[in-house]
Amino acid sequence: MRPVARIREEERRSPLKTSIYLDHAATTPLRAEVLQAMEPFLAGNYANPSSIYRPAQEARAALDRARDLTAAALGARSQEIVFTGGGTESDNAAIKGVALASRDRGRHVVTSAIEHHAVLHPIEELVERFGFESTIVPVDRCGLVSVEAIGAALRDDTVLVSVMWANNEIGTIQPVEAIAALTKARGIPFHVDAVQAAGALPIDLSRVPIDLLSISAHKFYGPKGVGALFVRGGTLWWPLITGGGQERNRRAGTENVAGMVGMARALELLMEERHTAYDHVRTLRDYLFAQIPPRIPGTRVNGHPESRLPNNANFSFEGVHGESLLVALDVAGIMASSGSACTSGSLEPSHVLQALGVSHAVAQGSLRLTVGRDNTQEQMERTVETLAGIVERLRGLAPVSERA
Amino acid sequence: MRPVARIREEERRSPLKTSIYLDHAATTPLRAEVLQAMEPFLAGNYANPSSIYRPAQEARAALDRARDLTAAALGARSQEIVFTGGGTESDNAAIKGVALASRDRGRHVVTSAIEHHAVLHPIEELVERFGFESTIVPVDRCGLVSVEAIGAALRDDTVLVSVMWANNEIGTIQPVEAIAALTKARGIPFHVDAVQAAGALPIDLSRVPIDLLSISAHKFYGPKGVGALFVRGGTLWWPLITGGGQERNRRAGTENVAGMVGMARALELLMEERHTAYDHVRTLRDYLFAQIPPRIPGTRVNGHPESRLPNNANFSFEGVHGESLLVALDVAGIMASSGSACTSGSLEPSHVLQALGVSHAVAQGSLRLTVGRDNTQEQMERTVETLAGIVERLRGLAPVSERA
Amino acid sequence: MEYSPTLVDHFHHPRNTGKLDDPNAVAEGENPVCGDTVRIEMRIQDDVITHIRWLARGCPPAIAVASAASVLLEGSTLEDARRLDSARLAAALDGLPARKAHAASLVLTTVARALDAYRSSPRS
Amino acid sequence: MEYSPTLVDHFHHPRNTGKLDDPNAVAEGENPVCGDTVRIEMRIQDDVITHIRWLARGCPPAIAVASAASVLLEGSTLEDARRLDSARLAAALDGLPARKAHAASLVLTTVARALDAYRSSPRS
Ligand SMILES: Cc1ncc(COP(=O)(O)O)c(C=O)c1O
Ligand SMILES: Cc1ncc(COP(=O)(O)O)c(C=O)c1O
Repeated sequence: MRPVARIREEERRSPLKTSIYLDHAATTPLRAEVLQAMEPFLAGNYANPSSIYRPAQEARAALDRARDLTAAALGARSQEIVFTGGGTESDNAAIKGVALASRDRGRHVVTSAIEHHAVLHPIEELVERFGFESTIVPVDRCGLVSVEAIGAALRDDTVLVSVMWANNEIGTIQPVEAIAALTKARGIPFHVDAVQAAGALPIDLSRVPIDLLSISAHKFYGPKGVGALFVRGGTLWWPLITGGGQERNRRAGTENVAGMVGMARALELLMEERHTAYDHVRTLRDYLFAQIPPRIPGTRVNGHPESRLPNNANFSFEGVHGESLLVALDVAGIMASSGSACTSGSLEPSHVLQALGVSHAVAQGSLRLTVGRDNTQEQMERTVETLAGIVERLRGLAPVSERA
Repeated sequence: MRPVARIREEERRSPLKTSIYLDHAATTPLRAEVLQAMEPFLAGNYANPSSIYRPAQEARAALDRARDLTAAALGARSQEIVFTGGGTESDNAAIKGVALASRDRGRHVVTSAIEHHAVLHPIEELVERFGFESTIVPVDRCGLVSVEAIGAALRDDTVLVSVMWANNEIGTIQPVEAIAALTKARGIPFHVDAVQAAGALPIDLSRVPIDLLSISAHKFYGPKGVGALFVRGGTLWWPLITGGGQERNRRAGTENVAGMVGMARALELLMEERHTAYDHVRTLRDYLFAQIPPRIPGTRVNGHPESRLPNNANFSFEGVHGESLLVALDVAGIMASSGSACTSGSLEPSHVLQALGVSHAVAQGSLRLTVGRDNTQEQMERTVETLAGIVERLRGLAPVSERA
Repeated sequence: MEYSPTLVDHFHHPRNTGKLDDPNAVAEGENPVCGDTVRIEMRIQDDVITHIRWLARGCPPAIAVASAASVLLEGSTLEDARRLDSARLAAALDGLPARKAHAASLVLTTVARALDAYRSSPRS
Repeated sequence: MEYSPTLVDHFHHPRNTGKLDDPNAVAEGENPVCGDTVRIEMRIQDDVITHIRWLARGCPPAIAVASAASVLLEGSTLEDARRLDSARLAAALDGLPARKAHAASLVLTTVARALDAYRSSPRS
């Protein structure tokens, strides 16, 4: 009995080390190589890169290099990269920045029903506070937005289209290339929230005429509180945060040098490993898809069968409440997330699952498992077994009239 | 000759360690204790605090504790603290947030001529883009804004007053308590940029009716890219960055847990040491004030003789260009800053020195020395000697008609 | 964890689950907003709840509240049972987040409806 | 450092500073915007600049440019001196930031004015 007790105790003390982390869409661990790249600017060179003396110029050079790396990873030019305080800031800056700067030309924006709140809420602000109108284009049952529907939503006074590259809950990949061709032909600025896509898909802005694109470092093994906004040269756009001349007057504030260097290092590693990095997570994710539905009756797969992020799986289990699944998994040492916003105070299931036309009950039973580079096949096997046991137990608790 | 060569080599390799850093108003080193507090959330617990499982709840608890500490250090309540991505973001959020939320009640804002650009530029945006008017109240030759002048600037449609607690270039401390009494009596929201004051002066918001207050962690030995905005309960205000429900819907985006924990630890250390912390820097700074003017003829002290930050000294040396001083000091291993914005691309001296009514030539010769906790008396002595030599050499180079 | 260890324990090892052979007070309730469902079965004798069993579907607090309520109600008089309120349930769970108050309401309403059903047709 | 080591070296150890005893080409120039001032004194003999001295007040590039220019001009013919331009000065300093181009302009204008002054009143 001793060894088990010791394992349990370790698990209690450091659950992230011994447990199974399957919530990489929420955030990812900071890679050791990234922390190592950051350390010289945490513990060593603290100079403000705007100063004149040598350490400051070294910090400035590190920032320049970080910008070059970030640009290279996205197929962009260095001067098109604006460092920000995260994906949400990038989305806010893009949306409010383009829309407000163009409001004399038109006050209509187009987006999809399954965008992240970091896109939907700024658009609501435009509507409620600045006299804009918005068209929220619906998605099909797999979460796909249709290029035709976007095209049909465009008006002469449309000043911005914002569609995410890939969805954070169900992983559906949108046809952003086709939408970009459309918006380019119409001369309408196109913003893409690539917060989930960066790190899971190759992005090459030299090939796709996207005008603005948001990324967030902590989604690809970089630090939290650091992101970037790509703004294609020539885009009419107002900065969100003004003050000092940092980021060439496009995002004021003393630079988080360590954070930016960390994000760039994470992107560099991604580039180096890109030919194999996605295979590992795809294999593990595909195992979940192959095992869970036959093993657990009443399972529904949410999202698109093919056009989806390689690391994303999303299920609903009939008659099982999502939060109960999560708490039971947590007790068993498995960290996952629900598509339901129930946990954050609202009783409503997430707007994403609602937009798919999934019933309330099904949406509430949803479970998102997002795989990462440190996960193993053995962990997947343990996850399937544990999950099957939990679903069975919870279903056994349900009143008879409710049982599946 | 060997030892000297070795010192030189070390100095070349790690100038921040062996040189004299006198630019603490630009940024401060991250304290070892602060980095230590951050490490568990850099290398260890990476969970997103919005998630449900145990490590996430631990991260959430760390954030809550950081918020309590930050509130305690400012004499505020925890729910009045909004964590941000730095001082500039705090200033932008405060100014645009209050003004735009009140624009149906009035479109007039009041500020001082020597605010940081993080305040002045958002106000310019309000004027140029949102139909506001601004009154920029001048300062006297010492950089003091008069309470009467602020009072005289207030109108029935004034919706915001923003005055900094202490200036970043000349260190002048403004009468914010008296201004707060005035704005409170008139029912006008009052924002204070305390980015330089926090860390150098005690701040107690339970005693002063300030409505919004900005701080930035890297100015008090915390990390870069992290700040806070105090928003007093009941203040009409719109968030700058919306999306997820983080910071109780007042600042969306996955939290920079390590950064916030670091800022709170820095404030906690400040509170612990506050009875002695300011004495050390004041003693060193007073030595500079006592030695430099008699030692170097043609020296002018910029700023206020008494009402100034304990760590700030600002001089102009007749007939000497500020940037030449800085480069020569850098070669000698002394890191300082100029009041002139010349170094950042403009030929104009800083708006702060111009607002004091200082002549162009005098403003261009200005030198800011800001002392910190790691500086020593020996360093001050070395600084005075080195500076005297440099000024003499540069003056010797000037055409005769120019010499002081 | 935002839920107390006691709440998680009730969720993980719920007490008194299942059905009774001969209940004389039964009710089923549902929260139409979040879909939580609970069924309570009791055997009441001489004004005392001698046996209680329940089944529930819902979030962890819904299950934990039903479990804690069953422990508090078993052996209690009808008068005491009527006095059970959210505060006592929350205390028995070492705390219940405010946003989950609806879980306690659902169980309490269903208990009350079961007691009403007993009163209106007492089969001792 | 945004300035090259060569530029910093010219700033830190400027060449040919001071005044001449018997200059025959002298000019002083000032940039009214930034206040930089430079004084150039040359001794010209047989269309060759045999001696040159300068004094300057201004930012590091202003001083470094004057120093580099004096090195390039000493010993050069008037024709070559007239051909000196910002590109060659920048090259001699291993680079001059664009925003500091005015430093080179001031020195070049002042040199040209000194040469003009010599032409109009040549005291060989
Ligand atoms: C008075 C003042 N306000 C605002 C700021 C902006 O702070 P940050 O650069 O951390 O965004 C600074 C420093 O840069 C400052 O000195
Ligand atoms: C699709 C998407 N957009 C935007 C964001 C916001 O990024 P952050 O939380 O880093 O600000 C997220 C993640 O939270 C996301 O998944």
